[in-house]
Amino acid sequence: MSAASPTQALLLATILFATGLLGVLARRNLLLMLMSIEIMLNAAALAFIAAGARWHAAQGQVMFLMILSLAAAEAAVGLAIILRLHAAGRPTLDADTGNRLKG
Amino acid sequence: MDALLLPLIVVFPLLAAGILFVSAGRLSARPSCVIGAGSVGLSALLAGRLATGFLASPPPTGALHVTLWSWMQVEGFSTRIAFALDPLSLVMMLVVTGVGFLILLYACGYMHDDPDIARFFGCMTLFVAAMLVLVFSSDLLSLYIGWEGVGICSYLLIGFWHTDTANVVAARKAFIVTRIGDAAMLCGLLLLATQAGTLDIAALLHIVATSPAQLLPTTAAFLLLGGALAKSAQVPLQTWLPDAMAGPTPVSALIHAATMVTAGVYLIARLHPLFMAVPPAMTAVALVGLITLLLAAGSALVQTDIKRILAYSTMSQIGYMFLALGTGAWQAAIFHLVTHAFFKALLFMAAGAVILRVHHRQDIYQMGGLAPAMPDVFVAFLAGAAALAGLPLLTAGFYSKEMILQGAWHANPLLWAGALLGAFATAIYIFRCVFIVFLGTRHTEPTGRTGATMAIPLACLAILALAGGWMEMPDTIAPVHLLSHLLSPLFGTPMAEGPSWLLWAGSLVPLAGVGVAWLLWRPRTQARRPPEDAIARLARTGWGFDTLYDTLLVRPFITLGRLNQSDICDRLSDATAATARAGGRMLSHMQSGQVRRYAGWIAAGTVVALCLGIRP
Amino acid sequence: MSDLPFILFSLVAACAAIMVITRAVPVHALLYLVVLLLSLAGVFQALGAPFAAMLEIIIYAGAVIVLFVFVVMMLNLGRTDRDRERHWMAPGIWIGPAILACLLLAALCITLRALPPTAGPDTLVPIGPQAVGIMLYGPYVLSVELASFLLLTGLVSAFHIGSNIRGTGTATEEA
Amino acid sequence: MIALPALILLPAAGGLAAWLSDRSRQASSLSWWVAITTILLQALLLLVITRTADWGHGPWLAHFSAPWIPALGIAARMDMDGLSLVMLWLTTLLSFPCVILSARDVGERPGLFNLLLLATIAGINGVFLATDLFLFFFFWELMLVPMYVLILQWGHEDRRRAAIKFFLFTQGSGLLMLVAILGLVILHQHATGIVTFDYFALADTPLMPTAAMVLMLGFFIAFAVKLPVVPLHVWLPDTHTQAPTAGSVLLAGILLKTGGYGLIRFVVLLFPEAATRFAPVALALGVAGILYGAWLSLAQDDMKRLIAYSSVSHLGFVLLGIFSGSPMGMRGAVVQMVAHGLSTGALFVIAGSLQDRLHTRDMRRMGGLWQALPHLSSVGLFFAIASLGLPGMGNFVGEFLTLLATWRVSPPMAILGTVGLVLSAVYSLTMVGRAFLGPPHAGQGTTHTPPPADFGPRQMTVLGLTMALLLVLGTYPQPVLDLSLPAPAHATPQPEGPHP
Repeated sequence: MSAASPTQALLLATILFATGLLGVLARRNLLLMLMSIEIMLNAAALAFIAAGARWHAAQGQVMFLMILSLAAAEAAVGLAIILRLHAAGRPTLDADTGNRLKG
Repeated sequence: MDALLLPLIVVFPLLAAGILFVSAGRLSARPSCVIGAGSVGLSALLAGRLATGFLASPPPTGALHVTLWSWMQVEGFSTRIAFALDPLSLVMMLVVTGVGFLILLYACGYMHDDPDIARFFGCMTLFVAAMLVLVFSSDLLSLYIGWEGVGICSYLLIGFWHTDTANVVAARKAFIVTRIGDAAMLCGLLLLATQAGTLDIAALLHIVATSPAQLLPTTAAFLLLGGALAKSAQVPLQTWLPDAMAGPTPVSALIHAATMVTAGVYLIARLHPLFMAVPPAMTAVALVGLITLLLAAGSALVQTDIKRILAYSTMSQIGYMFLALGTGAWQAAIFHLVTHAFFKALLFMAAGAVILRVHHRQDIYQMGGLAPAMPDVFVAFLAGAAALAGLPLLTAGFYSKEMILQGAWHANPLLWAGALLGAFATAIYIFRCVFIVFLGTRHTEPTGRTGATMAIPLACLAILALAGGWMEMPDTIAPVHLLSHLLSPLFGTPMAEGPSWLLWAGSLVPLAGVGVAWLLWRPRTQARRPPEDAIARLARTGWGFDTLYDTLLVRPFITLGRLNQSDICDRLSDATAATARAGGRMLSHMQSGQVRRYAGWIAAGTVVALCLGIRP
Repeated sequence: MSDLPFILFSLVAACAAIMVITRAVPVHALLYLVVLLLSLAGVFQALGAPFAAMLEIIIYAGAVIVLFVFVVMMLNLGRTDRDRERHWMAPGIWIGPAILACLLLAALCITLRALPPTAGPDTLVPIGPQAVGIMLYGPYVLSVELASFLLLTGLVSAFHIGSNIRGTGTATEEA
Repeated sequence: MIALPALILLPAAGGLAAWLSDRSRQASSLSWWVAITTILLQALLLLVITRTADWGHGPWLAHFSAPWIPALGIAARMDMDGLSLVMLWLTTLLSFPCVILSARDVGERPGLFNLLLLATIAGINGVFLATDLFLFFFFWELMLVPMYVLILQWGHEDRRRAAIKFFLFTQGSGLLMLVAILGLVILHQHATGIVTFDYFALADTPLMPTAAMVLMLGFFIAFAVKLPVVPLHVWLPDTHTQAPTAGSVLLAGILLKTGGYGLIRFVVLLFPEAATRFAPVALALGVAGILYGAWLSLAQDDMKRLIAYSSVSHLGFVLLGIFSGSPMGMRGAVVQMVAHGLSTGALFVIAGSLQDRLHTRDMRRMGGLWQALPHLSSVGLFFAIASLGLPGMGNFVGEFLTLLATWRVSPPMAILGTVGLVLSAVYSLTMVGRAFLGPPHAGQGTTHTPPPADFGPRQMTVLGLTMALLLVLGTYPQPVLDLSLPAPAHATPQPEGPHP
């Protein structure tokens, strides 16, 4: 049987998602956390694509597009916030100090 | 007419009490005296009128019944406020009103300078009213009103001089100890009411006569005995009486010598068929009486406070009455009750007169040689002491004690021997008191004089203490049986008399006792104080009952209560609140604002949700 | 269709993902992220989604990563940052997250295993841009609009947050 | 009879009037006069009700019914039987000391105080009358909220805590009762298809034994908190201690009695079988309450706390009587409630007056007050003696009848109950001894420049009348005994009797 089965793609998506989660939880650098989130989003996107392939449906890729736009918006806003924090005197980008809402 | 008089006897003192309480100290000494003593005097007159009428033409049923009103009437139980006058209550009525009046008259002189005299007479008249209710009631529950009523009056009067903490504590102790007995008695009443559906004495006694098993008589008798023991200061609930001497002396004379403490005797005599149906209870009564009379006589031998001597002597004499009750010599018990009321009230009042004139000192070793200074009081006290010791022929105490000894001899010679030993001790301790107080060297100079209001009652009672016994004599001396005859409808004919040497023994032993007392404490040999030894100390403190109860019951109870002062249940509810608060704080710690931690929680939640989701 | 490219791309993607989250220097991580995205594009291609693969390369590996690169450049990171990052990545820190991630992985794997066996066709038929386009502008036109709104809000908020960055924090609060 | 709702509306309206009259700020005592007038009018109204009641036509004496929410089967239905009448009289009588003695001395915002006091009284009247469960619940809550505010606003030093505790306990238990009410209504609907909150209809609901037990427990716990029964009593000492005097009197005198009333009306009569099965537990709880309350009362230094724990002890007798399963016990419980209301209410008046005069409730700092305050002290002594159950006072009648009824069921329980009587003597006399008798406390008399004022004619009159009532209740309790047996739930009253 074909190795490129949707099931295996889902397995890859799972692994990627768990890795991304690991990154989000373990890294204190906001930039790295953002990247880890990108990984997780990609994992989700992969799951959609795989599902689309499994059912021969175009909806999977439609959802991929949605995720893509979401990731783009999220990256834009997140990076803007990072810049802002950096400019406001938090050069370390430590996520654990994020609870100090004041700059 | 008589049916109206009977409640009136109670109403007069009650009314007086009401007036005195409501006036609340606005009355001065003289009107208080007039209202207080006058009301009881009026009652005494009415009682005399009633008694002559009763004796002249006894009611056909043997008792005069007056039902006042229905007190409680519910399903399966009803009780009435009802009075009955039969020979027993007649005797008691005469004692209470007669002796009561004399003591109140005496109190007019004794308490003359006290600012709270209105309160004093209010409590005293209330006491007389309650005692009369106790005596008259033909229903055990209305008797219980009087029973507790005299208790609370005793509380109020022992603590009359309430600025001294010791008096307050003594009053409280007296009430609580008797209350323990009252609780037992209430249990007995509950039992009887459950079994019989009524507490009417006549109805109860009828059931006892027909089908005693219905009443569970053993349990009932012992429970009622508990009440009687506490009220009459018998072992093991006797500890309150010596402390009760904290009250003014007229109070001691009226309540703690003549009337209230004999209520237990009255109760048992009143319910004697019930007790006769239960031989173990009779034995218990006799034994309690014997033990008490010996223990109390022993304590009285070593006391130094004149009122405490008399208090222990009261316990001892009531022990005699219990012994008589326990041996079935009912007439003897009542006879001794009457004569004891005479001579003990006399002794207390004479002692009060002495105390008043030696600046409220009560230690007999601080008195001494008072006979020349107050010959009248000395004579009165001597009369009382002779009657108490039971000096033969001349005194009332002799005849009544003789009757008790006869009864004890019939029941068990051992009881008789014990009682005789008690009589010997009685003569010793009271004449020790007489010799130390009135003879020998004088230690305190008496002042003032004994007024007429105090002297007249003393004289009356002295006559009664000597001559009061002539209403009942042994056949050997003279066949006079006025009291037995009067009481015979209730108690039946008294037992036949024993051999005449009993009489000789009973006459000689007190004389021997007086002789011993003379040898030990005659003026020449009087020591300043007797040497102390362990037994004397133990006897003086009432044989350690107080200490025992204190360590076994009072202290643990108080300590545990103190430990739990803030209520363990409350602490538990507070703990619940604290747990909730701590939980909230813990959860609020989760809201740390740290993004990674949130993400962690989200992930953990996802894991949990997935685990739950994949479970089939 | 051969399954070799799929396996290769998958392995590369997994390794690249692990490299991304373990780098101390953000730029290195970014480079690995590019690798990850490109290999994912390959995976998409292998799964028969050429359109998605192209978008992945153009938008993700292109636009988004460029955004990241710009930010990293503006942050002006240096040796101290790298050292601090190393310090933050002490082994002990990884334990808890690793356990959690493993738990999630296990749970997801079990879920996958619990799925009913695939009943579909064995062969993958590529779905071209045309089909996607028809779908997008057919039944999913509303979500396209939503996505555009999302991008617009992202744009506006990024602009707002990023504007006036020269001034201090208080200045923006007033704005 | 339209007078029944008037009995509830009158205090409410009077309270509003008192509040409004205070707002003008013309005369500070105006609102007090309004409140007194209201109370007097209430007493008159109750007298009229008593006179015109439907005597001799069955156990129910008066009725009132008006539709309220017909869709849910809720009606403003009130019925009065002898038990309600007794409790209403108790409420009316005790409002006099509350208003005349305590409300007079309220410093700030007397109008609001009177409003809340009268609102509570209105709620209590409603509780004693309502025979629609929804309406009952409504009044049940109505009497709590004003009381909560009273404690919170005019209480003593630790009032916030006490008020919140009071509210949590009573509200939580009220919620339990609401659940039980709804459960009963739903079961009734399942059985008959009719949605109704009517007491008499619900009393006929056929219930499984388990369901009946669960529902009964719901009601029982709600009322047990109020009564209070021992493990649930913890709100009471704090609340009584911290409440203003009028609040304490109202709480101890009447509010607790709603618990006893509820136990009779909504536990024993609504679920007779379940209550019979539950009786041994309830009796044990009652005895535990008697002994535990007395024991803790003995250990207290705070006078109000002592009285509060003595309430716990006394109300144990009420529980004992209610669950003894005989009419005698029920009657005894009612007499005990009335007598306890009068005696403990008066004791709280006295404790409150002492606090006003000495600024302390701690008995370690009192002593020898008799010399300075002879009237107050003698009144205190009287009520302490009444509370220890002296025969001839109302308390004894109640205690004796409940114990007699208990003895028939279980002699050991009754014996333990009499032990409680001994303990009651201990704590009552200890209180008297520590506060009123003995040598004067070192800190008093000498340092206080003006000696504290003794009770004047106003207080003596009111308390004297209370004493007289207690004595009458103790020596001639038959009227109360005759009235106090509750009408059975199955004897549905006529909608409107021949005598309106």
